[in-house]
Amino acid sequence: MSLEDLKEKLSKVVEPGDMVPRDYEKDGCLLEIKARADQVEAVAKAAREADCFLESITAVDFTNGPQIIYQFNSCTIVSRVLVRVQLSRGESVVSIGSIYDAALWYEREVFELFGIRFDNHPDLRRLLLPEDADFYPLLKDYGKVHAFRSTEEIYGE
Amino acid sequence: MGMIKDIVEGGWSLIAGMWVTIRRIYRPVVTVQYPRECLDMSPAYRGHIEFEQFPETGSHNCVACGTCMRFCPTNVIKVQGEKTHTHSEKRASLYFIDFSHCSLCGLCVVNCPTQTLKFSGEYELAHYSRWDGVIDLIQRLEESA
Amino acid sequence: MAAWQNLVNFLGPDLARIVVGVVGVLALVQVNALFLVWLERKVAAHIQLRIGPKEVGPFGILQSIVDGIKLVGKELITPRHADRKLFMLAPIAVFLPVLVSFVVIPFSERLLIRDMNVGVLLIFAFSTFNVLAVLVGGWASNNKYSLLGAVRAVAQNVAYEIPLLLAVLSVVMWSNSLQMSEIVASQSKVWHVFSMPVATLIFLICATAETNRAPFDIPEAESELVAGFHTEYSGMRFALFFLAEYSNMLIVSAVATTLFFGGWKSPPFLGFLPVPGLIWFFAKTYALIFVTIWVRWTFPRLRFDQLMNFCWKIMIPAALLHLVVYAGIIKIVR
Amino acid sequence: MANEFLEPITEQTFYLNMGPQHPSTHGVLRLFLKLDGEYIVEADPVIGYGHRGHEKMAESHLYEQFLPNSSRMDYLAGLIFNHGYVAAIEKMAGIEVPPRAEYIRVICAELNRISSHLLWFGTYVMDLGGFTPFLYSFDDRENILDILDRVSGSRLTYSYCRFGGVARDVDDEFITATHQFVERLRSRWDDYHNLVTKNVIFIHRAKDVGVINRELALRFGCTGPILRAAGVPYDVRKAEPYSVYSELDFEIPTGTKGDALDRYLVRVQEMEQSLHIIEQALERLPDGAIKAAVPHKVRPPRGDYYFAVESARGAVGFYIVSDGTSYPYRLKARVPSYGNLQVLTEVLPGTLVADTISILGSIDIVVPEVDR
Repeated sequence: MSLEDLKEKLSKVVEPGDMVPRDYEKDGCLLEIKARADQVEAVAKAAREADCFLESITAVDFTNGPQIIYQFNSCTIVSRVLVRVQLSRGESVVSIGSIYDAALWYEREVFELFGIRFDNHPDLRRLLLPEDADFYPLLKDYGKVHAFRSTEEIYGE
Repeated sequence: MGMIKDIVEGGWSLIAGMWVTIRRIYRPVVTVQYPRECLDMSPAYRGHIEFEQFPETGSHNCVACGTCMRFCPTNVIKVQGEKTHTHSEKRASLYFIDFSHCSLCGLCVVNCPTQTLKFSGEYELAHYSRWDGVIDLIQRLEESA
Repeated sequence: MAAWQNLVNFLGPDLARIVVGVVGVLALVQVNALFLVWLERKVAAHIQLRIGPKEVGPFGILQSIVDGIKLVGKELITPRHADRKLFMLAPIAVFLPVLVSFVVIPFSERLLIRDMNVGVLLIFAFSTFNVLAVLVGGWASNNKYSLLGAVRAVAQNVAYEIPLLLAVLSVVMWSNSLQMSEIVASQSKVWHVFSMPVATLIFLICATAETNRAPFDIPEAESELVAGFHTEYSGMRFALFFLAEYSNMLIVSAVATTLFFGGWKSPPFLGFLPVPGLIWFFAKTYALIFVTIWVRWTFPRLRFDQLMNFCWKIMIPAALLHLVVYAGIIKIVR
Repeated sequence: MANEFLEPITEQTFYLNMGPQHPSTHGVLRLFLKLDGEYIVEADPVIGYGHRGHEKMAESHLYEQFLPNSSRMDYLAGLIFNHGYVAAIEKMAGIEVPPRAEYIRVICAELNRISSHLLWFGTYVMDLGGFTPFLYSFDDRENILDILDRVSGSRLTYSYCRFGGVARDVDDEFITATHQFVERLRSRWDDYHNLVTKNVIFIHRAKDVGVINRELALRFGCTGPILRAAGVPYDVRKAEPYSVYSELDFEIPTGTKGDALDRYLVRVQEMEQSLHIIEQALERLPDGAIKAAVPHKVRPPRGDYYFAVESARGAVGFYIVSDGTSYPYRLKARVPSYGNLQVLTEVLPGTLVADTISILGSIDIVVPEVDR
C-alpha cells in the first residue's frame, strides 16, 4: 500500500482542506490530518484498510483544550500520518479499540494522564498510575512545568 | 521410522549440548573474585564529580558561577562562592554534591567554564545512610592534596 | 522375664545391627547431602566458567555446613491459611522413606544393613512415598504455585514409576531374585548395563524424573512456579526438602549402581586392584550423580505435557517392548 | 442428561497473580492470569509499577537535562534510546553532526543492540530452565560492556550521544577491541547452536508456541523482531534510514510463522547482521571532529517533530512539541515493548503456564521501558 492509496482512502472521510502535507525531512511525518472528534473512527478505519499500524496515541495539553494525536504508519513503505484532534476541555472521543487493539492501552494511558474520556472503551481503567489516582499528571496545571501555551503560540495558526 | 529418527536426532543434540558444557569444566574461569582482586577502571569511567587540581595554582579553579548548579537535572550540586576582598575574583567556598541523586550525566563537567570539574574514579559508593552520599568537594580536594 | 530375655536374645544382634545401621545411614545421608550441595555448586560453577564456593574452608567445602547453620537459625514461617499439621508433617514425611531405603542397599559384600529377599520391592515401595509428602506439602501450603507444583509432581512421579519398574523387572527376571545381593552376584561376569543398555537408559531417565531433577524438574520449575511445592517452606523445613532431594539422588544412583553397574564389584578388567568394594560402589554412585548434575546444568526444562507425552508415548512402550524381548531371550538362554 | 443430577460447578477457574515479584517476569510486571487447571483462560498484564513519569519530567527540564533520562527508559539498549533522542533534537534544531560522530554512534548502538540480544538470549533460555547459556552469553556481553565502558565511561546508562556528536572520541584500542569482539562472538555461534538452537528440548519448548502472525502484530502495533518473525521485513533502519545506516549494507532477517522459535532465530541472525554492520562501520570510520559546535542550550524552532529509530525491541519514536524555548513543551516516547507486551492478552489464552514463560521471554520486554 502506498501513501497515495492511503491519501485516497482518507480523502473520503475528511475534507481535503484538512489534509496538510508535511515535510518528512523536517518534521518526520508525511501527512497531517486535522480531524474532528467524530471523524476519528472513520479515519482509523481508513488507515486500517490501507494496511497501516497504529504507532501511538498521545495528547498535548494547551490552554484552548487538549489535543489528541494519533500516528499511523505502514510497515511496507514509510507513510507516517499524524491525525490531530483538537478537543475542548471535558470533551470525549470515540475509542478506536475495536479497530486497533493497540489503541486500548494507549487510550487508557491518555485517559489517566490527561483525563480525556474515550467513549465505547471496554475497560477504561488506569494503566500506569495507581488505581485510586485522582489526578491527571500530564495536564499543564499539574506539578512543575515550563510553560502553558495555546495552539496558536506553537503552530501559529 | 520417523519417530525413531526423531529420537536419535534428539538424543544426539542432547549429547552435543553436553559436550559443550563438559569442555568448559577445565577452561579458566572468567569471573573476578571482587574484593580479593579488583579490575582497573576504564580511563573514561564516570564516577561522581570532583575538582581538578591545577598545577599553576595548586588548587581548583572554581569561580562559583553556578552553571553546573543550573544545568544539573536533579539539583545535586550546591555551590557558594565568596570574594576574599573587594576586587578579587569570586572563589568557591562551599561545594557540595548529593551523590545519591546524581545520574552521572556529566552536564556539569561539559558546561563548566573553567574546566575545574572532572569525573572521579570512585566506584565503591554504597553507604549506610543517605547523608553519606553528600560529598564536600573542597574538603575532598584538600584531603587528596 | 523369660519371654523378655528371649526377645532380647532373639533380637539382640539384629537390633544392634539395625541401630548401628540407622545411625550410620543418618550420618551418611547428612554428610552426603552436604557434600552433594557443594559438589553441585562447584560443578555448576566450573561448567559456567565461575569458581563457585571458595571462601569457607579449602575450596569452599565447608560452605554447605555454614549454609545449614544459617538455615537452622532461620524462622519457620507458616502461611496464615495453611493446614498447620500437614504443613509440618510434609518435610518429615519426605525425609522418612530416604532412611528406610538405605536399609537394603548393599554398599559392599558385607556392609549392608538388612539383606531382605524383597529388597528391590522395598526401595520402590518407599520411594513412592516421597510423592505423597510432596503432595501434602504443596497442598497444605495454601499457595497456588505450591499446589500446581504438587499436582505436577504427582502426575509425573506416577507416570514415570511405570517404565522405571518395567526396566527393573528385566533385571529381576535376569537375576531371578528380588534380593539386592543376588542381583549384584548375577553381574559377576557381565554388568547389566552391557547386557541390557536400553533398560539402563530407561532407568536413568526415569530416575532423574523421579527425583525431580532437571530437565524434569517441573514440580519445582523455578522460572514458572517460583519454587513449586516448597515455595512456602523456610528454615529447617526447607532444608529437609533439600536434604531429601540430594539423598534421593544418592539412593537412585546407588540403586542404579546395584542393578546395572555391578554394585560393589570392581570392573572385570580391574579386578587385580586391591580396592575394597565400598570404594568401587561409591565411585560408581558418585559418577552417576556427576552425570545427573552435568545434565541439569546443560538442558532447559521440558514442558509438562511434553514430559507426560514422552513418558506415555516413548518410555512405557519402549520399556514394555524391552521386557518382552528380554523375556524371550531369557527363555531361550536358560 | 446425566449432568442434571450433578452438583452444578459454579467456578472451575482460579486466578493466579504472576508477579510483580516472580523470577521470570523480568522486572516488576504483573500478569493477572485466569487459569483452568494449568491452561490460561484470560491474561491481563498489569503494568505501571515502575512508572517514573519521564514525560512529565521532560516538561520541566532542559533538552540537555533530559538526556540521561533517555537511556534510563530502556536500560538494556540505553544507547539506542540515547541516539534516538539526540538525533530527534538535532533534526529539529538543524544541527549537523560530523560523519565521524555518526559512525561512532552507529558502532556503539549496534554493540548495544548485540548486548541487549545477548542478555535476552541468556534470560530466555534461563526462563526455559537452562541456566548455563545465560552465563555464557553474559561472558560475551561483558566484553561489549567493557568496550562501551572505555568510550562512554558507563556500563549501562551511557548518555554517550550528545547534541552535535558524542561525548568522547574513540581510540585505536577501541577499534582493535571491537574487532576482537566481532571475531570472538563469531567463534561462539557453534557452541550456542549446539547448546541451545539445536537442542531438542529447546525446540520443543519454542516451536509453535505463542504464534503472533502478521495480522495480529499489526493490530497490536508490534514492531521489531516480533513483526519480523511474522515475516514482515520492517526495520526502521531500512524503512526510514537515519544516521549513516543508508550507507551500510545489511539484511533484515525474517521468520515465517511468528512463533517463539522464529523470534529466537530472528534475533540470533540480527546479532550476526549487527556484527556485519560494525565491521563495515569500523572500516569506513572517517577522521575528523566528533562534535559539532552547538550552543549550551538548544532551542529548536516551534512546531512538532517525530523521529524514529530501531531499538533492540522495535521502533522507538520521540514525538516532541517545541515552543521555541530550551524546554520541550511535550515529549512523548513511543516505546516498542508497549505494543509487544499488550499482544499477550491475545496470545496467552489457551496456552499452559509453562508456555506463558516461554512467550513472555520470547517477546523480550523491558518493563521500565513500558512503564516509562
